[in-house]
Amino acid sequence: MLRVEGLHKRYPVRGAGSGRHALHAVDGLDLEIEAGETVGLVGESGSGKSTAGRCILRLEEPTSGLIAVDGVRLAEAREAELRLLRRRMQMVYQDPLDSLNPRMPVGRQIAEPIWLLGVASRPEAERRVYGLLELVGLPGEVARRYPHELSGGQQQRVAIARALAPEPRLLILDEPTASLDVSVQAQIVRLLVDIQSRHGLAYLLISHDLSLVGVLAHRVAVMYCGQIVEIGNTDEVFARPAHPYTQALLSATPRDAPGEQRSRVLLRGEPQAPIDPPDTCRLYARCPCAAPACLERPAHLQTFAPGRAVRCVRFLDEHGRGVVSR
Amino acid sequence: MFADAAYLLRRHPVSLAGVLLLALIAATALAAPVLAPASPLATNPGDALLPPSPRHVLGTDDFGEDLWSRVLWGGRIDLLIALGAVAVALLSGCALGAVAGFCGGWIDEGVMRTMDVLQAFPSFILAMGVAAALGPSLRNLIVSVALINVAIYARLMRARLLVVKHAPYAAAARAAGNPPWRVLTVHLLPNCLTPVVVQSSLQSGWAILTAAGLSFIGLGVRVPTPEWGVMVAMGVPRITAGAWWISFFPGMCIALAVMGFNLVGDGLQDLLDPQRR
Amino acid sequence: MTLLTFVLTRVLPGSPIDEIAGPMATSQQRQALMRHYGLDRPLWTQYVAYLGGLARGDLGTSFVTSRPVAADLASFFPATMELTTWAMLLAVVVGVPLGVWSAVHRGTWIDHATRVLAVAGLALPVFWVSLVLIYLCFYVWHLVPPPIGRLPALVTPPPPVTGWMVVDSALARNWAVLGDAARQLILPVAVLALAAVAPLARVARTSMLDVLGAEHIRATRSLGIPWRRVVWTYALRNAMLPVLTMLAIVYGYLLGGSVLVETLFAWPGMGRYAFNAISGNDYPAAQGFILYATVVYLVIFIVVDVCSAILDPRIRT
Amino acid sequence: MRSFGLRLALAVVLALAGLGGIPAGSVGAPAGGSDTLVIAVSRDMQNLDPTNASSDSFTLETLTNVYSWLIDYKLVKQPNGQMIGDPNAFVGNLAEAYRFTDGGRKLVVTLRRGLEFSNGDPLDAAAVKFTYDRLFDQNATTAALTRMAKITDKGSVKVLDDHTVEFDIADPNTLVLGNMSQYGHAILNPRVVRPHMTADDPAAHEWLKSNTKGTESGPYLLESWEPGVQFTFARNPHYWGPPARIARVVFRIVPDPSTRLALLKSGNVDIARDLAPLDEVELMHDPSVTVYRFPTRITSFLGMNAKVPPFNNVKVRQAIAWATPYNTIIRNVMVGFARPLTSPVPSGMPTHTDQYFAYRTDPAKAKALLAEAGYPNGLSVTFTSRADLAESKGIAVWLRSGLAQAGITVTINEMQGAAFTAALQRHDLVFFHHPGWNSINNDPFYHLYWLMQSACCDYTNYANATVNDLITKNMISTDLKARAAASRRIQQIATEEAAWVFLYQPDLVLTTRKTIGGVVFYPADVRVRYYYMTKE
Amino acid sequence: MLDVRDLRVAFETRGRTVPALHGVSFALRPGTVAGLVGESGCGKTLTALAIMRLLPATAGIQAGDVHLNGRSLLDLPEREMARVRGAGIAMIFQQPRASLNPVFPVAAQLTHVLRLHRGLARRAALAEAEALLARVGLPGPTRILRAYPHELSGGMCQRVMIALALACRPRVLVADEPTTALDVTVQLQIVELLRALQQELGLTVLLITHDLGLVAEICDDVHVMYAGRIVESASVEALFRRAAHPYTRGLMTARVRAGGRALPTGIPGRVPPLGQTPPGCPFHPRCHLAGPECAAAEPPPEVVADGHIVRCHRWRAGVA
Repeated sequence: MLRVEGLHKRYPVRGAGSGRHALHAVDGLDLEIEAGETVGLVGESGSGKSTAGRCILRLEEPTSGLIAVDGVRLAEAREAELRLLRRRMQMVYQDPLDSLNPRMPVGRQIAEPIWLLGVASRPEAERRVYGLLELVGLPGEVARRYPHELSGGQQQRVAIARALAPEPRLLILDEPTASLDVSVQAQIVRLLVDIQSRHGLAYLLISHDLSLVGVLAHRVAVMYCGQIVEIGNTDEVFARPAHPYTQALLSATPRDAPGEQRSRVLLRGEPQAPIDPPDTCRLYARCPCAAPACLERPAHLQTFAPGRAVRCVRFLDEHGRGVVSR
Repeated sequence: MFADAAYLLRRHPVSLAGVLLLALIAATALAAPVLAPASPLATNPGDALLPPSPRHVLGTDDFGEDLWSRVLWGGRIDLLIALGAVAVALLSGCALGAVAGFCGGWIDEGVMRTMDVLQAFPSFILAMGVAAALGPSLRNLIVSVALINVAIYARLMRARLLVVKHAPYAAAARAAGNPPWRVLTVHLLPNCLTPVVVQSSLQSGWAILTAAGLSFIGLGVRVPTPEWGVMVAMGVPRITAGAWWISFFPGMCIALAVMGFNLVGDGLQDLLDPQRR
Repeated sequence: MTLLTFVLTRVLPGSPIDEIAGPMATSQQRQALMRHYGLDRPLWTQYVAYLGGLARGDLGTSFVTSRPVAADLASFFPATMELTTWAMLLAVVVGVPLGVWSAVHRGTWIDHATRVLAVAGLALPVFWVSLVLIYLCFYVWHLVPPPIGRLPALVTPPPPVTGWMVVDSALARNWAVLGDAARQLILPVAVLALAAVAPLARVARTSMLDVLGAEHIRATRSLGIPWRRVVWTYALRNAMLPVLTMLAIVYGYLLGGSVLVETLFAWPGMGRYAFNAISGNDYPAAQGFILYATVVYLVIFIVVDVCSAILDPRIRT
Repeated sequence: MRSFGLRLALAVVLALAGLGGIPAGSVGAPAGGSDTLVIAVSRDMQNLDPTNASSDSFTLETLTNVYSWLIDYKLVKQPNGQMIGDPNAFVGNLAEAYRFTDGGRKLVVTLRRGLEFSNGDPLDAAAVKFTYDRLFDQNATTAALTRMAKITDKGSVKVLDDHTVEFDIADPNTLVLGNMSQYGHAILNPRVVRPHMTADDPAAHEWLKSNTKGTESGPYLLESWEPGVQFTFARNPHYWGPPARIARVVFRIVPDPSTRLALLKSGNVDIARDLAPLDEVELMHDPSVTVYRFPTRITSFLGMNAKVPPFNNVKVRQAIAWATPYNTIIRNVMVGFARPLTSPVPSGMPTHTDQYFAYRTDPAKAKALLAEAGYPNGLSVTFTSRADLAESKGIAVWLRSGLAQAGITVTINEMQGAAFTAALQRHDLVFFHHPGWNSINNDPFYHLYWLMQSACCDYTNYANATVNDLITKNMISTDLKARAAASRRIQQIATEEAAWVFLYQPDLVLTTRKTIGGVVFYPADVRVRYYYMTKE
Repeated sequence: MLDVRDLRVAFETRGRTVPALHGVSFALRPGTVAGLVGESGCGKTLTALAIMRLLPATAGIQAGDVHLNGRSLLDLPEREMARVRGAGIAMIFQQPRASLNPVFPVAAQLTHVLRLHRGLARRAALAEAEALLARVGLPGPTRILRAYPHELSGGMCQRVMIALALACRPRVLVADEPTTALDVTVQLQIVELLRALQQELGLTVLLITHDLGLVAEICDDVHVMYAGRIVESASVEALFRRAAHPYTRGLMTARVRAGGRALPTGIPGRVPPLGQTPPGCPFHPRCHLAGPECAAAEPPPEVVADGHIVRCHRWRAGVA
């Protein structure tokens, strides 16, 4: 139902020396999401995953790329098309307090997308608010409150209610639990699963938390420096990560219990912003298994098993087969 | 709101004093027709330059006008100047700043460069030039004082807008289908006003001082308008001759009003910025 | 900038010619004068001519003083700069520690008292304070020399090098004149500084409060660095950044306020020159002054920027 | 890391040392020795070209003290012992003698022997000729005034020998000596001035605007001029007469009147100029200060534009003249330093009479006149005053409350100096205060011509056919009897028609320390001569 | 080593006294790592700041005592306390970049501490600073010394902060969420570094975190905080094997487990905001075991096993 092809987002940056430089925040993203499916987009901060989410919802204009919803291609977003897009897709943001207007009662904020996107009239929209609040497990009187009067969990529920208001088919969840307390995170996770099962929504889950993605996502795409480095069925990726970066991420997830032993893949240093990046492997400098071959060829995302693709020259060399994914 | 007031009372006795001071000045100004024993313009050749006495509580000036009555009526004009100048500056400055910050691009460039030019002049000198070009009158005085502050508000508004523009709720508002103008007016502007409010309280004080300064050099309102700055200016040549009361009392009024505004501004800053509580 | 200046001065009511020509001049004589000063030409040609002059460093000739504006400014500006700079320094020396002190003792009576003091300084009209202080300090108490400008009447000024009386007399090793010049400065500097202390103290206080609440101050304290050290070494340098910006703004305020102070202290500075130029419709003088003031103001901002960069490495990169 | 704190501490120490550490030793010290006069003046001089100078009073005072001309006013002792320059009696100055010949058609001037300019160059007939040639070539205000006295062009000035110059007068008249006894006729040094004459500036105007060096012929020379700070006179060693008693005169520019007052009271200056009248009254009680007051012939009036309604209506003008609070203005604004003006010709000028002046402050009469004029319910007018003149402000306020008694509502409009002057010269002002007109020639027709007939200075557009006719007929005439009759007739008409509201003739007030003597008053030009002054 | 007894801290806001810590007691065993775990707002950072006596101006210690090697810290004059800080107890913070002074280069900050605490001369301090930076695994220490904090990445800043803390040779290190603000891959590096340093230097560490995974990773003992109280203290093994407090168990089930498909359970309701702590056991409104006694009285500490203490009326019901 959502198809993203060749999504690029570049920001001009003023670098040292002369000439123009560009930050390739999102560098050729291809992604498909089926109805009712959850796709996890994982990566560290600066990997471009949030930018990708914002570009898909056209909160930012992508530099290039194609977005198609239900077969409707939205190359050039006009006002009417944008409305259509946003009726189908909505977003839940990381920090619920920041994503709610501090000076507007939450009821009005939930009603806004309904009548502004032309789903129903304004009075009707205001009636629907109570149903939505109930759906996310909040009492109706919350509608009159202001965001700062609510707890973090309640705020995120409001944000979810607002996202659900225009009855979208896809929710982009941008780190929906990252700023919440542990005990509340679980409530939100359960709520999201519950809503998906009841309404058949598709989720694009953007998160740095592999555990969360592991629980929620059917498929997972791992991003590094603006590119997807690995994509595949969640269970398979978690069981047999192909890309060293995925391996490192997985080994960085905390232990469940003391004494649990686990192989550790430690990356050196820290991620660099992808300014004028090379087309070879971007993890090279940090990769524990980097080899000279990694710099010889451009790294492409290649399918090596059904539903699995990876962007690692070494891995593909070792596992021989595979075709260029596009 | 009550909790805030109670807080102010306990933690900021100084700010509270400012509020009370302003309230007092505003109340006496409003009640001037009732309180003033004489018309502020009632001249009396025989009563010129009388020192304070029971008959003329604050004495009289060169024209035998009762200073107490003039000081009372002067409150009206000075508050009008302060509020008028701030209102004009605030409305135009905020509008410019909001448009510049929201639209960005060449509009932003154009507006902000103009503001740069305005701010490149020392403010009093600019006010002087504008007041001289427009000629002395209450309206022109307000315009001149306002003009030098437009840039402050425009900058403040733009800076604040650039912050909230990138807040997630701005994105959320757009995702909710708000057209740009609605994002700006309904979602962003209400969240930009705090620093502007604080600034306007501080600027009100400056406005009175600037206006008084302009009046002092003859570019302000005309005699015999009972404006504090003009009254001080009129009394200044009399100080060395011993008639200190003519400029002393209006001068005190200016000082008190400006202090009131500044203290309130300080208090607002503390009150509206939860971090500083 | 130049255009705005030009337009601003030309919309001033009245014409300089009447003042120059005197009351008995005939209309022919007026015409001749208009021609002489190029005022008969269309405004845009006047503007082009003005720009052309600017390019050659020629600011025109003042209608009133009948000297080149550039020469006038060269003699009037240093007086103002000297006055305002000393006032600025005094204000910094008093205001910043006051603000810091107030921040460190936040919420106590010390804080309240310094705030009231600072606010009161700002609230008093400069011209009013000037006059009261002249009356008291000079006339009644004889604490300061008469307010007749930069030097007593019969003192020969030192050879001008910088235009700063204090500096020039020091360069000329003329200590008597140095003393005279310094004494003349005391009162006007104090009056101007009084108004500048408040905003500086206020900014110093708020920025100090911000800095003291910052994580790195807590971290510094957690390393066992004594409190005083933390405040005056670690925190102050951070807190100085907003103070620096305010410094530039206050400087502008002082340049403006100097109009009033210069009049009362007979200070031969640009504030008075500007006032005379503006009220006398002396276009070249007013234009030249505004241009010069703007340049000075910009220079101050540049200096502040440089200082900020020295203080804050984040601005450098 | 420590360095910042250190630097700050250093700055504190330096600043404290710089400001507080120096003892205020010379505070309150008296002004210079008995050889030097220190004067606090309100503003700077402007353009010093004698033939085309700025009309600013300090500029003209300087010209009067550093230049000399051929003929000047005669010094006489008044009954009270005060020396004045008689405005109606003339003596040779640079001229040893002068005489009218040919029935008043020629003026022959004989120069003193051995005259020198301040640089030692000889001042002879050639210099006189040079001066008058330049004057006519330049064709500025002075030339116009000279032609007014019927000395019409360069050809009218002839050098007879090294010491004798002859002026042709086209029509004999009484204006010649008065018009010539002033700064515009300052004799210039051709050797100094000529090198500055260029094709662009044939009159060397640019140089003479700010320079006098070498061409001074008066008792003082302009020793230094620090713009905006001070200017200094020094005794001219080459002056023909006895040297000035005081060697140096320092003019210190102190813009604020109360500061000037404080300086005088504390003895830091010898003379303070332009004080507020109220301060002058107070100074009269100060034993260390002398307040000189001299009656002048300066005419200060309220102008009402006779071409603009409602002031084109004689009755309205008369109503305002009846409503004006004369005494209040003289008592409260001028604090008594003025005399009532009772005629367009000021008292002290020949033929002046107050017999036609009937106006008092009588609101009832004013109301009646207004009703006759068609304004039974009162009238609203706008009054323009000068923002930079204290007395103008005061008059506005008193006038406002005074006229209110007669049902006339006054809106006050203040204008800055330049704007006011411009509007005045354009005759745009409708109802205004003229701060004062001084006719340098003590001649009623000279005076009336400028204020009631000339294109430039008839600010009220007053035009009465009889008045104009009488001025034209008697201006150039030596028939004193006819002139006196005509002048009285004009005074009658203009007073009765309320051409202006006649306000007052201000006094010239000079406040000096008691130590200063030798103050001589020149009613004609109201300019102070420092030549005679002494200091104990 | 470090002994905290019945520490009570309250905020003074808007004229009201709002208690934030209701008697926190725990002790650190020398050479071990103790975790202080809890959700945001439970008072764990406040506890650390109270120990350091670096509470914000609006908060004050009402009662209790902190002993370092038997010496009471709360009674020390500020001068003495300044000496204890750094040399006795050092602290590292959650926001590595914000905890370094932005306007001084790393060298200045490090050498200043070294000269102050260890009395080193300028040159020696510089050499020692370089050695310290190398010790915390920063590549190119000379370059780092010249750098300003903003020129370093978050991980590098945290290493510098650790170096600063170590510069004083403290006995106790308080680490307040040292990895939370860092990228996942960098978190791992810092955890490894801390573990290595602790073992090598025999440091006693108080690790403040909300992340039970991190606790499992490096802690020996755990103290679980809720609403300004320690509700459970145990060794790590005991806690993960047999948590006694229903809140601790809730926290365990609320975790999203890596690799697992099971949905986390979580705890209903929310952490009570400051000043709105319910009477009795502060957790009882959210507790599935709560009974009438829970609302009535605050449960006293009970010993579950040796070194395992819990404050719950009904812990036996849960464990059973």
